[in-house]
Amino acid sequence: MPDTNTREITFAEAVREALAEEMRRDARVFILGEDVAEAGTPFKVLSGLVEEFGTKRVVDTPISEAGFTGLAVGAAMTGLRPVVDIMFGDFITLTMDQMANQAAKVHYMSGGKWRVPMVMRTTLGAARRSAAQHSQSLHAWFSHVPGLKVVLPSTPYDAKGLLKTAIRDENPVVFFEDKMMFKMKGPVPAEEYTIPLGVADVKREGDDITLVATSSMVQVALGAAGLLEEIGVSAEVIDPRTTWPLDEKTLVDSVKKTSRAIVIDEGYGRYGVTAEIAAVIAEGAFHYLDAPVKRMGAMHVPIPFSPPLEDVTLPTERSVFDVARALCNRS
Amino acid sequence: MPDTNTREITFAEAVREALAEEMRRDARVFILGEDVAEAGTPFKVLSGLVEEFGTKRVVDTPISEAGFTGLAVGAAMTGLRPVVDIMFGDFITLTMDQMANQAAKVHYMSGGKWRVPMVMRTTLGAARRSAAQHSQSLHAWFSHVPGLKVVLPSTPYDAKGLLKTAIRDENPVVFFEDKMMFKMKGPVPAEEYTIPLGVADVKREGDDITLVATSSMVQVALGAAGLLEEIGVSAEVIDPRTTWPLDEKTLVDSVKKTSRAIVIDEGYGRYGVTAEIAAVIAEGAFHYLDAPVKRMGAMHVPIPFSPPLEDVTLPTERSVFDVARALCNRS
Amino acid sequence: MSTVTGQPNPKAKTKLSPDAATWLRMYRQMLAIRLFEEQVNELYTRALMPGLAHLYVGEEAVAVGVCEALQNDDYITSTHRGHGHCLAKGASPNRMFAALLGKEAGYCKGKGGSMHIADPATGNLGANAIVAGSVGIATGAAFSSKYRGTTQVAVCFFGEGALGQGVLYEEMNMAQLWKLPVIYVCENNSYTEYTHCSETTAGDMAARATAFGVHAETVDGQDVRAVHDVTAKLVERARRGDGPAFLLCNTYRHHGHHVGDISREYYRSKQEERLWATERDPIKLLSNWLVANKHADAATLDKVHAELKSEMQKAVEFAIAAPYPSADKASEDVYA
Amino acid sequence: MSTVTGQPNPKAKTKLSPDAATWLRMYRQMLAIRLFEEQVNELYTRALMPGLAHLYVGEEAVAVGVCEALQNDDYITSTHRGHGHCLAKGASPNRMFAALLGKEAGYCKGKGGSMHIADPATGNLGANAIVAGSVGIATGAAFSSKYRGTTQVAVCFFGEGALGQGVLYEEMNMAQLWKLPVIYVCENNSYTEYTHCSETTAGDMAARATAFGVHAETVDGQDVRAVHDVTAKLVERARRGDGPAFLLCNTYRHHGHHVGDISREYYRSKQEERLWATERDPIKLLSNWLVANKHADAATLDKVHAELKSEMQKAVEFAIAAPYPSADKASEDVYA
Ligand SMILES: Cc1ncc(C[n+]2csc(CCOP(=O)(O)OP(=O)(O)O)c2C)c(N)n1
Ligand SMILES: Cc1ncc(C[n+]2csc(CCOP(=O)(O)OP(=O)(O)O)c2C)c(N)n1
Ligand SMILES: [Mg+2]
Ligand SMILES: [Mg+2]
Repeated sequence: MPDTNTREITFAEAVREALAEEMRRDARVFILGEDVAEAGTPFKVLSGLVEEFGTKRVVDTPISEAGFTGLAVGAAMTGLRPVVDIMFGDFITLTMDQMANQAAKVHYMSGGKWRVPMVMRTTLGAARRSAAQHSQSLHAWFSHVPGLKVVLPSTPYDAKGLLKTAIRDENPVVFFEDKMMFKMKGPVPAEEYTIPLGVADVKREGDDITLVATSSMVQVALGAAGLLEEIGVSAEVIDPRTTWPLDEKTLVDSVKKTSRAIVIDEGYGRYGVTAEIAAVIAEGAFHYLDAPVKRMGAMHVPIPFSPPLEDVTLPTERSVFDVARALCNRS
Repeated sequence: MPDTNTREITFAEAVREALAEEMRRDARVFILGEDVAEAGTPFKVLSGLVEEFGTKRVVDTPISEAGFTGLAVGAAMTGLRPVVDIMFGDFITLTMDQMANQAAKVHYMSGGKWRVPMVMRTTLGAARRSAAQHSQSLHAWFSHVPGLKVVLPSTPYDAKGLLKTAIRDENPVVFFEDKMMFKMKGPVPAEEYTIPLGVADVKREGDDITLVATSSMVQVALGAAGLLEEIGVSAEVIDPRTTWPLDEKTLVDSVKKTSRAIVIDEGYGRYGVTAEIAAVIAEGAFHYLDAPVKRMGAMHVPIPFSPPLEDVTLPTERSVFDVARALCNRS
Repeated sequence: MSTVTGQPNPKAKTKLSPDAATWLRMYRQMLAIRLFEEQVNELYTRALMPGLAHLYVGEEAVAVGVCEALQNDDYITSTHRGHGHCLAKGASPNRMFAALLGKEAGYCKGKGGSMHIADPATGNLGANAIVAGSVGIATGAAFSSKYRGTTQVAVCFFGEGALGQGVLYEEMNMAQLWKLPVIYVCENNSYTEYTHCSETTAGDMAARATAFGVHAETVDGQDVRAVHDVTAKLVERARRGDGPAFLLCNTYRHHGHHVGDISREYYRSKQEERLWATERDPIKLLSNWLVANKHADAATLDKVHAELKSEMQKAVEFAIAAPYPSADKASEDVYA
Repeated sequence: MSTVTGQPNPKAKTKLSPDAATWLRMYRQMLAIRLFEEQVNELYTRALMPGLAHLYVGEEAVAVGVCEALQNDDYITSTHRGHGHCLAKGASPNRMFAALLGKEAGYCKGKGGSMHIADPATGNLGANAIVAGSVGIATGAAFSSKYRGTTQVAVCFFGEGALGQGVLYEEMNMAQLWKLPVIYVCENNSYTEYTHCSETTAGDMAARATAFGVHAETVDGQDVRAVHDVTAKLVERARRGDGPAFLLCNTYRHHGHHVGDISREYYRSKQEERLWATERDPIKLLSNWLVANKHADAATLDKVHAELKSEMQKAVEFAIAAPYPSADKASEDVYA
């Protein structure tokens, strides 16, 4: 990261900057979604864009997630670069046919002739007291579908650099933003940069245990790493940044060094992203592991509304710390 | 399995018998789907049911997968037991909101007050030269959703016993049938029986390696086990039968005995069912494993139409045999 | 159904011409919803409520006019803006507030919150936080009622934003094909979250039902008497086996999309808001009519107001004092 | 667009009154589709074709009447019953057959098969095996055309079964809101797979478009001249910026739902089939008209038939002789 002209901006601002820069650079890029224009989305992530780019390029839609996602597929095939906004990640349920049966397959089914360069931006994450239909982290579904790429930024810096790359990608890319992170600040260079998809980032180096964490869980893992340091355990925190393509080598190499791993992701634990990553590590670092790879995800329940219930469904710094400590045989 | 009065019937007949018996037993059970009545579905699985139960209980729908699945949720909540037919598993894309946001969550969100006792029957499996939108095995998506149960029968016997249990279950259950298996014959008792959900079945006992296989892959695994026997490797073949609930103990215990495992499932390999099962085994049998758990699934590509292409996307007896042989250090 | 204060509804069967007592009961019910929602806003402002809530203030005549035409065992489904529907169908304010605060005593044991009130005892199949998410459920309940041979009717409430969801058309098609006793009540308050319906809705709203052969009516959603009359007819029709109907109610939400939506001038004018709050307020319109027609005098109405106010106050206190569920409850109720 | 035999279409711009040569070209094109499909049936019967195919026989006037009103760079999307649309938009029979046999020389390099013919060179965005699966794609292409400031029109073909899919209504709503140049061509052949449309479709088909403000027309889908005339008007309208249209074409498939659907009497009568094959066959209707109006004599038409027959024969031979892709191609083209 160049450290000249680096400012502290929020995650939301980083996303907005990425969009604005790409829209200035490429007239084909446009935004499509519910309440994206004057309202700038309920999270205000897009505030100001319609003022600069007009309603031709920042398009308010009806509440038709399947419909406008499908429309974006066709627009992408015929020369545009849509960025679709799905307000809550829970609503991707409505877009699965357009994404999995259309967007993901058009290129292959046409023998490589048609392309679908589109981005779907959506959210993940619980802890907002929004209950079961507004709190899910469903990125495992898209990660399972060949033809899609899936991005999970965890810092303002990553969000900006990865989103710009996603917009320039020739394929359908799904970009998940943690709702709780929009106001988080971090350093972002003023000069332009991009981050390639498929390259994991070592968020913290360490020797004793690898914490593989995605999106919202990266801060949790870093917090746990801080607690572990206090008991003399040096944790490495790695953020894959994209679940597909997946940077297996960086993950496996880290575990070969540390011999222990926990995979932490906010999706449901069962049949989720942690399973794939744990399986990759367990296979790739088989001869180096001193303990089984542990997985931590959302409790396998619909997310409850009540604060004391919701709070126990998610991995926390403390719970990660506890699992790590046990794994390292410290008491 | 009681062996008196056991007949050889096809998988399709077993499904039909289960439905007919449950419909006779319980007037609340009805069938809803496209071309289910006079046509008995394109696969003819339901032939004859409308003649016995009439169009009130075997209901042809418009081509509205989301619509009739949603309707089934409401019918289930208010005293009926719908069995929804989704012709090809590829079309579950259209039902994800109804299944994941409604059916799966109603019970929990209502604090346990409403129930959704419904079954969705659908298909999985490639190799029919039907191309990318009619060949997928997407059961990993449903397995990821708390509140749903997921069943993957691999024999006529299992199909009948599990479907009867699914219909009697108080929860939404998704039942995946392999399209290529409908004509496969197997022994099925004439007397009534049911099979509990969440109990794996050892399809073949062995000592040297565990092949965990689901649905269409069970026959493949059994075939591979036969080939392995020829080179002196004794393979145990275990069919979990349900991905949720998952009978972890049976799987882990087997691998504790054999020390080696391959997990084989026809879904896409990445972020699929094999990942969860492999992770469960790698953790549960950590101290017993002599080699990494291997995973075999569909190649991570949309299923191609052309026979020579489609054929290489799926695990085969031979490819399972090869992986197993290498894992057991035989040459 | 019961009124908000718990008296059983004396009607054995829908009456087409309600008497003064009925209008007064509707007045009480509308006012109860209004005062309930004012308390919700308070709870939010005082940071006592987790999350957000979508207030029904201004739209009370729809829920009350419709639900008064239903029996207790008729079904409703509701939306993110659902408190009014639930109360009108007979929910208790105590347990509603407790639900909103995530307390164990609440409907749904704290698991659902503001957007997921459900209650089998009053035929409430549940509020739904997915726009149009309950259209299938309501249609399925009507299917079930017909299949089981009861005369239960299902009412599906949704905002005009739900007209954007394709599943609505899939359901209306099946409802009409199979003549299901379901009434789709579209609450057209002109806005989705922050976008006017003219930007999201082409053609004619009611025609979207008639295109599927579904009988449609349009009514002034601020006039509880009109809403009730037309609903009573549609309910009779549905019970008779004549099939589904679509009822378009033109209405308005006084508050923002949710309690936190305070600065609204970028999407609608203060003047417009003022107009609806003064000239078109459903409670004022009814109280004026009650007084003008000598069905009630000002003192009676004031007394109702005072009673309800204290009832709501007590309900809030009940909810605040109620305990949270213990954390181990999180993993219960996933499977039946 | 090109005709099936590869001659470039001489029209610089849609003409509203085609001359005899044009009608003759349409005749040739319809017959080409008919003969193509007969070969497909042969290939299936002789077990030379992997999988199944859905024949367009009987519906040729729709694809040809519509596509003749389009330019090469206008877009179409197609369905599982898509061979006719693709040929009418200019696809080569050689590469079509090769695609159906899974050969490398086929459209899509053998990856798509019968249900996924796509071809950027002729504006074919692709056939789609999901019912209504391409409605979004076509609407998006129209959005793109308007955004980019071209006059390209997108035509979305689908069967009346697609009226059951909610996404169609979502797209029509946006198309009308944004006045997109898209024409939804509904091929009503009265059946989905094995179910009559009266069992699946409530209300009025065309009203399902007008409810969204979308201009709708209904036409005899067996009369290629009528289909062409009305399409030409709708295309002009769309190019002018007047927005989307819905064209309901009443037609019939002579064969089963797919090549393997042989015993059909449980869902439709032989008598009905016979009627459509004899009295309502689009090719016969046109040839009768051509001869009656002295635009062509029987000998000319016979010659066309003979030419096409040999062309199709050669195309099939080409496809049979063409090599399969090598197995390593399976993992190519997943990502661009
Ligand atoms: C499928 C879906 N898309 C988007 C949302 C986010 N959302 C919640 S309420 C709302 C607006 C609803 O408008 P309307 O249906 O008119 O109801 P109103 O709020 O006006 O009562 C939106 C877009 C959602 N909850 N579900
Ligand atoms: C979403 C979806 N549901 C079901 C199917 C299975 N299916 C294939 S074709 C068909 C019938 C289509 O009928 P129609 O749209 O009228 O087209 P036609 O075959 O008559 O040309 C069905 C149900 C499918 N391909 N996609
Ligand atoms: Mg509204
Ligand atoms: Mg049809």
